[in-house]
Amino acid sequence: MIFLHADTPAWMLFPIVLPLIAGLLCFLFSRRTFVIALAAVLANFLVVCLLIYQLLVFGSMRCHMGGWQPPLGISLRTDGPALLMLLMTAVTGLAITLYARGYFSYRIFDPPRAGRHQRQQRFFWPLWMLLLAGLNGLFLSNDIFNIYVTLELIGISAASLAALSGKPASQLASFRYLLISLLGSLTYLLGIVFLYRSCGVLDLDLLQNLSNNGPGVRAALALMSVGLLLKTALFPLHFWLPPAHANALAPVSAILSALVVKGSFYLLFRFWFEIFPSTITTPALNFMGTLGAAAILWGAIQAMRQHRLKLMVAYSTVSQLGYLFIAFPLARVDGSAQLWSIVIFMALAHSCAKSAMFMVAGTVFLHLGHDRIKDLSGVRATLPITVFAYGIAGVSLMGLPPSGAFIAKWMLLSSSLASSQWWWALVVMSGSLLAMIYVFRVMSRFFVIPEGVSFIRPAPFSPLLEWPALALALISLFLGLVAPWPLHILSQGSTALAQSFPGGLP
Amino acid sequence: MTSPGLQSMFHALLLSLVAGTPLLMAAFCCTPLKKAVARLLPWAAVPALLTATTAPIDVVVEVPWFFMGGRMGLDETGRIFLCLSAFIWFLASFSARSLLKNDQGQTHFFVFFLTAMAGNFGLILARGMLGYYLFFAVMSFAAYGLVIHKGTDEAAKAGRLYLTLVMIGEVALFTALLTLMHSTGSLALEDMAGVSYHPLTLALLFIGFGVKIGALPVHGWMAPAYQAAPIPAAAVLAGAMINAGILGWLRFLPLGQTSSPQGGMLFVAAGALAAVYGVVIGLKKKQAGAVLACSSISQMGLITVIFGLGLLDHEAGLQAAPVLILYVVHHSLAKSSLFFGYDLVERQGRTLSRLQMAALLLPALSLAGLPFTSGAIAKTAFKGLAGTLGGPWHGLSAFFLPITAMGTSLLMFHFMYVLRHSRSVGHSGRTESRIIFAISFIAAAITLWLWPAARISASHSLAGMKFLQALWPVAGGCLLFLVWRRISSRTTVFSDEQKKQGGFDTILRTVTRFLQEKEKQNLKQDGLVTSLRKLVPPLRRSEKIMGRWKVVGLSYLALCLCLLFLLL
Amino acid sequence: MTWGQWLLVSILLSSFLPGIIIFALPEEKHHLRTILNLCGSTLKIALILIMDTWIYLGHSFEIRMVIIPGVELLLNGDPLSALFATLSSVLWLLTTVYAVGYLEESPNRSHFFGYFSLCVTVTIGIALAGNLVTFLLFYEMLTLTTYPLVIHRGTEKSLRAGRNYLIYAFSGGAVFLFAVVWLQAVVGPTDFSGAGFSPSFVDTHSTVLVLIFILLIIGVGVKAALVPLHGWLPQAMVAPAPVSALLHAVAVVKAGAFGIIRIVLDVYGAQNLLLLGVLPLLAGVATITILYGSVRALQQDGLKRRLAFSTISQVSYIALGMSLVDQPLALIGGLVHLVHQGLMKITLFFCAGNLAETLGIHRISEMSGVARRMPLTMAAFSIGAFGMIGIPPTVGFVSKWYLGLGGLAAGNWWVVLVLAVSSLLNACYFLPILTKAWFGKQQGPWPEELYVGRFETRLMLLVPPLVTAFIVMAAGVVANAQISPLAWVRFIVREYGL
Amino acid sequence: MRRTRNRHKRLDGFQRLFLLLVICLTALLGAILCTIHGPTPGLADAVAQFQEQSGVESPVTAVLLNFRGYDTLLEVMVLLLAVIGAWSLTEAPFPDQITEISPVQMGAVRLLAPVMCLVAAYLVWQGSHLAGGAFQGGAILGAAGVLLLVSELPWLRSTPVFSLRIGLVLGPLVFVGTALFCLFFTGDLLGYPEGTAGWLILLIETACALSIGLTLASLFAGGRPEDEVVLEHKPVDQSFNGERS
Amino acid sequence: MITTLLYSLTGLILFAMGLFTLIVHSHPLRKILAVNVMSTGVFLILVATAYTPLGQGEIDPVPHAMVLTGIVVSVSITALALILACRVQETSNLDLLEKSKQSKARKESGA
Repeated sequence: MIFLHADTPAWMLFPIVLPLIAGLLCFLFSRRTFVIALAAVLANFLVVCLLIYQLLVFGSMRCHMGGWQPPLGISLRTDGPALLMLLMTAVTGLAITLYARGYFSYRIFDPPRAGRHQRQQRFFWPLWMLLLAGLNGLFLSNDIFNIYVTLELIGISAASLAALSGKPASQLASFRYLLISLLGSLTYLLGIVFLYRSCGVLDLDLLQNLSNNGPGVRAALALMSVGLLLKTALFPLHFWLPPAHANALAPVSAILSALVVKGSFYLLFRFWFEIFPSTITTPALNFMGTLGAAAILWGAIQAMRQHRLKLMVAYSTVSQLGYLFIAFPLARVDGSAQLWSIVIFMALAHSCAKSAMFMVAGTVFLHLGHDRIKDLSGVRATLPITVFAYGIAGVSLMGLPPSGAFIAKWMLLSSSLASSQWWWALVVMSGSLLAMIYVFRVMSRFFVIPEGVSFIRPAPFSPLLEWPALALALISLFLGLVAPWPLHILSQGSTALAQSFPGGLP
Repeated sequence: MTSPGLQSMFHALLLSLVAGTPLLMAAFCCTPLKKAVARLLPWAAVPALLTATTAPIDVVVEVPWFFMGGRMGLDETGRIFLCLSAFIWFLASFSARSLLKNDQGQTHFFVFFLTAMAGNFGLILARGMLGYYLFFAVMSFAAYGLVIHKGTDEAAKAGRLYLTLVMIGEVALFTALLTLMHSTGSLALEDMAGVSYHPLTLALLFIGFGVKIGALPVHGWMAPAYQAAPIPAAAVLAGAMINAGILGWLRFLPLGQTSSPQGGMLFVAAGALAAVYGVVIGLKKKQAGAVLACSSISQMGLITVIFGLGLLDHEAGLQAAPVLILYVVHHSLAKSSLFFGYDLVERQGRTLSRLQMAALLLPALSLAGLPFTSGAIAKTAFKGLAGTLGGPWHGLSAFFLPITAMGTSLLMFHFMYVLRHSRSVGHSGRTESRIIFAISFIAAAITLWLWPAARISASHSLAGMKFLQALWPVAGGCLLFLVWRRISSRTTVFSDEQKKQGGFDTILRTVTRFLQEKEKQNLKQDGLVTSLRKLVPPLRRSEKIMGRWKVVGLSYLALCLCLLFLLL
Repeated sequence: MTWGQWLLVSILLSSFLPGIIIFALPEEKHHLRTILNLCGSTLKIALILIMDTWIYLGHSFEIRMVIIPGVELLLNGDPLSALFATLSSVLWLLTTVYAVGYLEESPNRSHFFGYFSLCVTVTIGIALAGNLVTFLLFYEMLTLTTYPLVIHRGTEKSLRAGRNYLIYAFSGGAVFLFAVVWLQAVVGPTDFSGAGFSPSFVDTHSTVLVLIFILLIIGVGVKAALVPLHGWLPQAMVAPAPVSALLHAVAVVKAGAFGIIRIVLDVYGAQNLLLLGVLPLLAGVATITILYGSVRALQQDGLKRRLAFSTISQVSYIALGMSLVDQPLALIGGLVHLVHQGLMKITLFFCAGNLAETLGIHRISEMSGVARRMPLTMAAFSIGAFGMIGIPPTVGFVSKWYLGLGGLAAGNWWVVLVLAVSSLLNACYFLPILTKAWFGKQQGPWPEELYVGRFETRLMLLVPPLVTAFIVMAAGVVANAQISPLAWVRFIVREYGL
Repeated sequence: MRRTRNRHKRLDGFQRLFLLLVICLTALLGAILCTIHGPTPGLADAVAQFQEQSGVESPVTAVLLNFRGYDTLLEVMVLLLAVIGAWSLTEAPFPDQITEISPVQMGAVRLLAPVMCLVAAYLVWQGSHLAGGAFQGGAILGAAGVLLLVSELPWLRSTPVFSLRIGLVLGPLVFVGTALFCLFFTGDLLGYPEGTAGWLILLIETACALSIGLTLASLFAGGRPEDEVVLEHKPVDQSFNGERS
Repeated sequence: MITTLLYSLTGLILFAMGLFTLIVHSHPLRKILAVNVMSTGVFLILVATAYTPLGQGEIDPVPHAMVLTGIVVSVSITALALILACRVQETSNLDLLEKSKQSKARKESGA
């Protein structure tokens, strides 16, 4: 009989298994689903904390499924980046779960549409739990084909969630999303085929050690990258994201924008800089950087001209994802350690801020019955906490200090200037400015005092609708101040990373 | 051991009271105590009078914390100036109190009056550059309140002009002080000795203090302001404050200790021009105050000439200084006396009696240097100065002085004429006015005769030839006046002087208005935003196109191919 | 943490905590809010005075927090920061009193005062910032906390103004960030050490350093409203008067100017700047701004707009002083103007606010004879205006005097010329207001007489401008005393070893 | 019709370009594929080496349920997800009236359905040593279910929703349960204790086959059962039902 | 070896065909079918990979397992996509999908 000790690698199974079981139970029982989900999310959070502790004490760990060592079996592993992503998922997920509770219970008491809302809630919880399991599985997985399965798990649940609102527009968007995600998966799978043909193994550690850089691996990397880019919605392939995210229910939008796109990006980054670093070429890096730059500008410009709050936020996601890619061309100078901190920080900050923002959008939508930007006046008086959360999340999106995004941008800028690639820095700066414009375009509307109304009492809203957003926004804001902790976590467990911080962090 | 300390403290207190008393009283005007202040108004000048007569000379009190290092003290020149100013302020206070007894804006006026007084006294006591500048500014700006007091359009216009020029003067002075400070490295006025002045500094000093005395390019404010101000205010403007300019020159360009031939020439030229110009424009004025102002311009021109002579070299400086002071005392007393006479006319509401007329004529012609008057003494001293300089300057005394004297007498006759024909409504306080006039008359008549420093010149002026020399310009002026009156009774001379007066002012307003018009146009345009708005539809279209499947497919394929090529 | 670090933290918290609590307070509890505000600001002044004393005695305060290598938060109490912090905290107290009076009966006060407190916290943060990164942090936060104040009225016009303010401020912030990162990439950490980086960099990286300097100045120049980056300031006038006061005198513009000071004195250092030869550039910009602002001010009829352009002009005196950094006298002039301009401008804005709030007067053309109705307000206004013109014994003269002397000492005649011309222009746009108000005749009824009572206006509106006006006068009169802004600035300059 | 068809055959410019690119891509990938030769070891040897310990004889099943059982676990989840997604989207189309079913069809169903169940069971059983297993068996079961659905046999519909859900969840639940059970005993997820591998795999396969069959049939039904969502608050209007219109 | 290649290339071509259809044709059903064709292509290559001539004629079971998993996934997604497509078609006219004449014509011909 095995008992779990602090140093047992099997702990890392729980972030996958717990939501999985919770999802099954949520589907099986139609009552008390929230309690099940909340328990799972809380437990997940605790386990992730434990895993981080484990990482800090015992270093990176492998957990072999069924006791079969690679190459035969599948293994999971914990390292700094993966655990940070897990943490991000756990924290954001917790907030989203609470928010979703508030959201649905508010909507259910809305008599004319109670039925629809009940259905939404009924299926939201199992889908969300399975999605969570998929995400955790993705971050932990160390097997390239297993990743494909988790990607599919995520893709299907995400598409189903996106269609949950039942509006024709959302279903259309979801259909597109499903197809695109399928196309992406297939491209990825084709890449796996090439890879398997060239290397004959599926385990990432083994692949990394092989450091094969033959044409097969290169082609595989290209194909997998394109597949993941599709799922990440990088600039020319971003078209599916705004409608899907904007038309979904608010908690769903938060999940999609904050977590789902990060999963595929995380893989992409890991493949490029950890698994196949010997295959990447400078032109390819620059190409990715260029796409990222285009995404930043294009997304921001589109966000600026949107008339609906949620669309604006969705386009902002398109723009923010670009930052993650701008880090690519800087790899030449800084090595991957700096790069990891940049993208992880950006991802963390963005996921907190963006989910907060979607929650705000949802709350405003519930409050007003619409989210047309030009008619948002007076919200400040009725939903002060929500508006405050919006402002703080906006600050984080703009990358102002002391938000985590600021730290990331700082590192981006200093890397690009240190390597005299100042043009990336320019793009980053202009992206921030454009972000400022679209964030404050809405903000200023919140501040308008509607004609003839001198003072509106705050609506009796559920605290669950307002506080999770604020909490996330605050986390994203103060992430910059506690930056040493994530960086410390990040530096653990990965050999490449450990080398880049020779003296350790202060 | 403590006695010197105590003494100096007492001294400092006394000196502070000179400017402090009026200042405190001005402050009290803003409180419910204003009635009491109004009653006690004349006593504001009493500490100054007392100090001027009793305080020891050449003790400098340092007040380091005050305004970048304050120093004050009384020297010989300062004593004379303080005495003179305090006396005139004292008289004017009485006059003002009675004049404004029932005036609505009494308190207003008194605040400015007292502040200007404080400034005037303070600058005399100041022994530091900045202190002088400070009190000078206080006085100048407070005087604006006096000029504008009546609230008429003329007063407003005069005030604007005055303010503009004062401001120019202030700035010029500020700049000059900066350069002085830069070159001497000291703020003490004593350290001005032996400084070699940059011509620009000289010019700036000329302008800066010249504004106060109506030196030629910056004289424009005087006539309208003297006319517009209530007469007691005009009296102090003409009698006391005007001297601040002269004192400024004396302080910053101490005669006998500095010399600057070019500067001297500048001063002489400008002064000479002003002496003539004042007469010429004065003849066109039809208001008594304005005529007196022009006379001031002219007289101050003469003083400027004296100062210029003193600047030529050290020797001349030493000789010129007493003459200058003599002339200043003479002019102040005479001019204030004239103003008080004018005041009397205004208050009586009818023409003067013969006696009064004659009494008024005395200070008037004293300005022209009529024998037995203080003017004669001053002019004699002036001639004496010119004489000692020798060379070309001798011609000055022989030719130029009589001419100006003739002009001045002409102007003074004109003044009497205007005064006789002016319409006056009559005010309260005739008795006070008479007494004040009488006192000022006596002061103007006898001061110089009693003054020890003027004794030599006084005796010289009584010498036979001098006597005649002094008499003929007055007589000539009288004749000229008669002829001129004849002619001008047919042709109206008082034509369109109003327009010219406001010339500078008009330019300023036109410029301002033009700028404001432009601003309005600016405000209407909001170009950037509208042009950015135009970009929105194409953006929307392109985003729609981006979303089409075929574009997606193309980008997907392109991405695949690119990455493949780039990675291979 | 040592007591000194606690002191620094509590200085920040003394306004931050009230701000947060105020946000949470219900709208109706205005008494509690006022008490909180006043207690906070008084406490803050007390703490800062304690800090000043210790700094004067040679103690130094420092909190350092490393976030990532290159990004360190550093709070540092040195004489210069004490100057700015003292100014801000004193003016904050007055502005708070004023704002309480000004916003009586208006909606959304808890919001207003919440942001108000945050804004001051951030300003003090700027004062205490010990390196460029920390400065940047607070600099950006300043934009954020002032924005809600600028658009507090919630009208379309104020929104437009707010938008422009943001665009300007954040663009500046972005440029600044860019420059800071670049500078760190070139010379390493940028603590405000007092001497700047090592001169050896000047030999190797002179072009880059010049470029960075320009970028840095652009970055802070936006807030300091250097021409042509001044566009936001006049528009921001739609904000309530206490906000304008805050923008112009206490926080925003000052933060920009303070940034210029820091960059010149601490980041680059006089010696390096002389070697790089960029000071004439700064001087040129400052000169243009001074003159341009004055001319534009002349064009305005709106009282607050005129004051705004006047600010543009006046703040550049500081930049002018910094451009002559090798001359101690000019340095004194520039530094002391930081305080003096704040005092004068806040007086003027208080008075303008009083006019608007009491009589509905917004334009200069409506001001005829207003001094008879509101003599005390106009007296304060006059003192402020005289200060702006530079008439002794107000503080404005002191600044100009030192600037002029510094200019001459550097052999730059044009500095004196600029000062002279600007004084004249200042007079041109201030004196007419004064004459109109004092000596003009009231033409018809006031636009909107809102307050009739025992005093000329509400007491809380009346007292702050009187106090500041008194300080404007008194600080000039006792300029040479042991305790005066000038004395402190001399102390600073001594500390910098000039 | 012919004309339109002709028009469809002609490719427009975009399509031609697209075709060109696709061909390029294919050619490139093909070329690369051709170059990948040399020893591609694969995992065949490794599988063969551990075949003994896997508890089954069929290598594919060994990989599926033992070596890479985790993949399969997730895959089962994917299937379940598809059902949840489908149910969340819409209600199963429910014909207004039951149409008459021809007796032939009825007879065929009566005959085929049990046979299919039997075949499914056989396939699951056979999975341990030959090609076959839960998915194949499940597919047959699913086909049987489809047959029943097409025949409008009422039993599938009249099954209580809860038991239907139990049926759907059974496979994944058993799978996860077994995995946790193994974790508890061996410290590895799906690390079957010595000697029990074969039986446990069979258990999983059986449960999964059932669930997969049910899942496929449910997917075919195209939506959730009518009474899946129990209203806690009765709707005021009929917008819930009207959703499909 | 040749066999493997042949299968692989065929799979690749299937993939390409599916891709072409997915992009060029706008009807949802066609798109779903196209994706299925694509996945078939990928599976074909994968299966071909399982044949390892060097491994003493043994068949690598891992690709088989992968294909099996892939198929299941593909089935799930296809099912979901079909249901979704039906929903879309029900709730909104197909016009929403893409406003090209082609799709209309196709619809007519389909009807």
